[in-house]
Amino acid sequence: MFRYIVKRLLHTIPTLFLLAVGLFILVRVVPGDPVLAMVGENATPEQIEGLREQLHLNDPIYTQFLTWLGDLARGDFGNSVQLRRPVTDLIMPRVPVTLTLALLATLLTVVLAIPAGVVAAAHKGKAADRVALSASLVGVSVPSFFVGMMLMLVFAVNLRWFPTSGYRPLSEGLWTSLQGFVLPAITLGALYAAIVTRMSRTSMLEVLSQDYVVTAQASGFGRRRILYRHALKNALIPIVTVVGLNLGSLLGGSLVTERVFNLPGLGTLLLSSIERRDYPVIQAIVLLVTLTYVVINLIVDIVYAMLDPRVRYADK
Amino acid sequence: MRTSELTDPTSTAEGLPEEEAPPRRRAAVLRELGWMPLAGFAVVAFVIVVAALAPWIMPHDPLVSTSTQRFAGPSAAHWFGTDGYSRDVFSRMLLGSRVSIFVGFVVTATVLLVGGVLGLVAGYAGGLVDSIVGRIVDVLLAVPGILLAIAIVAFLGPGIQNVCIAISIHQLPAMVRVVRGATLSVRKRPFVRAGRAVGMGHTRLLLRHIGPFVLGVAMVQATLGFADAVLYEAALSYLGIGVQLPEPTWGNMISEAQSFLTRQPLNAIFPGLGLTLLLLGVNFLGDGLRDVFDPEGRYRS
Amino acid sequence: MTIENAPVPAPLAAAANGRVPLLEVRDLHKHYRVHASRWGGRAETLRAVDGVSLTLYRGETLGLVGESGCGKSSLANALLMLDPPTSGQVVFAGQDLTRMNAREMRRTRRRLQVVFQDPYSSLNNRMTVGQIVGEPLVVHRIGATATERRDRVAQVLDSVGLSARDARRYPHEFSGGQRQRIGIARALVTRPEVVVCDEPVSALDVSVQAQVLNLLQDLQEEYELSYLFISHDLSLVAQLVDRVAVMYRGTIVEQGDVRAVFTEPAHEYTRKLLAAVPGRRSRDRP
Amino acid sequence: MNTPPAPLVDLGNLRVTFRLSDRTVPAVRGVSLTVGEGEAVGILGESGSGKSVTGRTLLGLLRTPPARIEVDHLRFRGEDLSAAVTRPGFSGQATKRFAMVFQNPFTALNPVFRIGTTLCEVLVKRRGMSRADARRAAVDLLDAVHISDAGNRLRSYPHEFSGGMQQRIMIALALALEPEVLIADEPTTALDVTVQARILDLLREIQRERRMGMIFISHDLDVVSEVVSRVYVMYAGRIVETGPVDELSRRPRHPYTQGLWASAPRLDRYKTRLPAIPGNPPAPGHAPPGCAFHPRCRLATDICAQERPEPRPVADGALVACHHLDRAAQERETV
Repeated sequence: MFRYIVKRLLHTIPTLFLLAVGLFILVRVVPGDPVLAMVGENATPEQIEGLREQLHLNDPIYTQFLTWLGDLARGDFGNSVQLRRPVTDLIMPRVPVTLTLALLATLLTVVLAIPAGVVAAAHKGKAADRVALSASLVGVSVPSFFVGMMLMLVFAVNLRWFPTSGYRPLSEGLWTSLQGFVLPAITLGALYAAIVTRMSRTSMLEVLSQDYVVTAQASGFGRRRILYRHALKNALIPIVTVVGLNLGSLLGGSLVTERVFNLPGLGTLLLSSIERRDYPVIQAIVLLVTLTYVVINLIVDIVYAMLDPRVRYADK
Repeated sequence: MRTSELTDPTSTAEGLPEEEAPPRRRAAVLRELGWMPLAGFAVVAFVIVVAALAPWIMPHDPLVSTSTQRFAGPSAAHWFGTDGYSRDVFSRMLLGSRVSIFVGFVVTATVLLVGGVLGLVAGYAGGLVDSIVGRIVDVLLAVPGILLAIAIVAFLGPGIQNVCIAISIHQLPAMVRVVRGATLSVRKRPFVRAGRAVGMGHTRLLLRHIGPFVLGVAMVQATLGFADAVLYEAALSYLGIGVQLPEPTWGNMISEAQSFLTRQPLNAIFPGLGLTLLLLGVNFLGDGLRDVFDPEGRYRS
Repeated sequence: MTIENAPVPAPLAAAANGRVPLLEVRDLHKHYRVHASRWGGRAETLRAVDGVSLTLYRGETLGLVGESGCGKSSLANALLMLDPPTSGQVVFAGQDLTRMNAREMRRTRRRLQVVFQDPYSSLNNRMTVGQIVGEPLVVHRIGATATERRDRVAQVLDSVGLSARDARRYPHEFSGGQRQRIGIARALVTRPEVVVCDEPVSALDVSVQAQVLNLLQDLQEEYELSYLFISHDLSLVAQLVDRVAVMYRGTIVEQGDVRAVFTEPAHEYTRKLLAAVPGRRSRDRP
Repeated sequence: MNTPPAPLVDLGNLRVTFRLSDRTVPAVRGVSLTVGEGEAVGILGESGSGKSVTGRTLLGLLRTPPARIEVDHLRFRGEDLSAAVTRPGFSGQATKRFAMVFQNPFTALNPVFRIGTTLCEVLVKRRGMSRADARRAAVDLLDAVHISDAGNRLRSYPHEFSGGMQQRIMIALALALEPEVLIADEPTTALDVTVQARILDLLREIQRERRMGMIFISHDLDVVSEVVSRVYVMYAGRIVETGPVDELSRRPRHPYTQGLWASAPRLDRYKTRLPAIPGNPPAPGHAPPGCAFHPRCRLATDICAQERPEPRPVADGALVACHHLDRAAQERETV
């Protein structure tokens, strides 16, 4: 087990390294002079030169890269060009917002989508199955920002059940804070719930066609017991993987949702940084989210390996 | 097509023991698919025709004010009403559909070509080639969901060309994976071994025997990719980093309408419904294709 | 233990006298690296084929029997260069296949063919029977014109008991036994000298098995073939082969004239195999 | 002059039809069989003959629909189950009497449960044992199928066993239900010869010691004759011949059975041609009218194509369904 985890960890290092190289290069191949783009057309030569110094742009390219990597390793993402503050200070207060949103949406997915998929598979071809399938097909077809806007129109603007936008920190009370997250979480969760529903259904159907399900039948167990004890445990193994991986995609998706509801998360910071061409901030957010995603993948892989007792011989 | 093979899973699922299951007929497969893929195809075809004809069938100039009234509701002159600059929403939607369809086709074609070839070569050649392609795919997959597209656009700048590049790069790993997986599994099938034993060269094996089997799976992925491209273009434009105003796309129309959501929600609802309808159509079509080409869902990504 | 230091039974020595070796396998090894578990673990070497030497003489049928996992399929794949061996030689008509480049090997395949076990998945079911059987002709540029190739396909279909009309049909329209005939036709269309039959009838019903076995015997005469016949079924091997080699854990533990080996087995494992054949213990059929 | 006791299982004229999306497929077209107390019978047939469907029907494993089951009667120790067997949910009732061993032990055991869990679940839920009792009983069961170190092996997962061992576990699982009839569907087909021999020994031993009824389904007469005393030969969904295994193997009467025996390769004949039956067994739903075997039969006449032969009693309680029994017997003498 330990050896597996180490091996898996070692495998992610080159991936992360290549990604860092990619990000580093991207900034340098941006059309036009990035410094000019950052400081604006009206900057004085002194300002430009100062920024070049600050970004170590006058050093040889590999020194620049190594310096940058070294800073990253110490958790120093540099300074925001326009806001003249450490990137870390800008990012940190926004992490809880994005994380809360992603976790709430995941919760929604787990609570709704897995049972929906399992029930649909258990009643394949019947009404429940058709409803679940249609709902999930609609779910993957409606753009999430449109869903968010419609939810806002109905429940916030017309019914006034929830605030239209904005973020209230936990210090204002749990419920107040949560209220602001309800619509965004549903918005974000809808798409992933649709995906997980289909996935759970497929996984369950596959398991139900296995021989050991017939064995359970031949042992005289009832339908319920076969479904929820014998089949479900097998079906859950791939489902857990998908849910885990989706948590990562949710981090990406939340960037859009935050914009719809104007939540002060990483997404809104990313978009405003793009508008400002604040490359250090963009780099930092991409790296941070990616790192989180990679760590989640790692955990999912390990959990998967623990859930499945079958030993697989090297088929890779 | 697997449906004719003796071990057809759908028959056994219906309760016939495997060895006594008769082969399923192709006609039966088509009948079971029902109306959904057809309806999907009809919708997609309709939108494509509309997008192609947009400049000639637009009732008004979509870029300038053609009404005296801002935020007007639907009327005979302006079917979908007018927006904050009193422009005709219907005409703007017709013009916007061109962006969706254009991005959809360009991205799908690029990904199918580049990803298909990379996946086929990686899966067939194995070894070092496979490792290199695999590493690239790993790196691209390490960035979650839409963030990759956003990041690329962030550095390349907005505009329809960069949107296409960003979405193509985002979709590439999924296509490579799917095609590579299908190639690997077909390569292991006995008839390919039989081909090698007969003395066939790589080109013949790839083009005559492996390619056709992989193509079905790749087409399914491409259809889903089309939906994905339409969705991502809309999202990027909605976020303001895709296709820029004043050129209308369904995404930036929704974005523009959001500020005045309480005043005229229809300005967001029409393009939103347009997107939903198109995406539903593509997904219906993709589902149907998947049932035909990949009934066991082995190559879903 | 390999054949060189195994005691050579008298009938084998007699059989070898004055006969031409067509395919010789010399000290063949095929090793795979496997990992003990999904958790990584140390890679171990699996010696699937561990020093096998065999000789197939012109015009004979050599049987290779063994249980699953004994390495007989790995041996077949290795000697056909579908999965090249780790070490050793495969000498076919005086040439070492392991030293051939890809081009030479492909050309040689025309003379060294194979019939696979599974008649369902070994045929590409998107191609017509005519295309499947005719493809080796195209690959090896045999036959100047399409008509000439079509005639040759028709002729070989006829000799495996199918008709020229079947060339336009697809594999899924045929039963298992008929599909195996298509597989045999594909193997024979290039007029090979050696055909490796890898469990060719194990997927077929008993009543159909006999037809295919008889067909293989007829074709051996008609086309002057030499067979390497791989099977797990001892009764079947008894019925068909001249000499037999018994494989166990990657090595040949015993080989010789089939009647001699099966009536007076020298090796413990062969005795065990023979004793396990069902019906031997309780049956007294006439 | 007392009447013989009712047989353990008495199945009369079973018909099973599958309704697929585009057609209906008759898989079993009239099967009658009996199993006596402590008797082992075999069902012999090629692929598509309906032998597995027959076994699965008795266990209530067919889904209805798409399957439709009809019987004239099904009696278990005189108890009438005719109506129950045709309805969904029969497996609950069936598994009090029947248990099944399947062809492929590799896939028939749930991979995520330890085998102790699998065995104990049956013992607790179906036999009402306490957990502690179930554990002891599970150890006994593994002992009974000759798996050594049973106590520790209960903690292992299925994949940690070899194929032969997995089949032993499947047999133990079937025995856990204390069945009165064990249905074994090609239980050794997926195994090697040497392993097969040991599993057959085990099945015979268990069947005799426990005086269980057994229905052994196979395509191989040699395998069947190791275990059973009476054989039913099936062709295209019907029974064409039945009789004691010795009689049937020495004196097959139906041309199909004769052909099958003759075409099976044998260890005691070398380098010979086999007298093969021409043609192929029909796929389910494609059986020709009359006697389904007639297109492949060397004795067939016009009547064979038109009229279905009824099973007729011949010597020693054997039944044969053939229009040309006399000629078949004659020709056999001359072969």
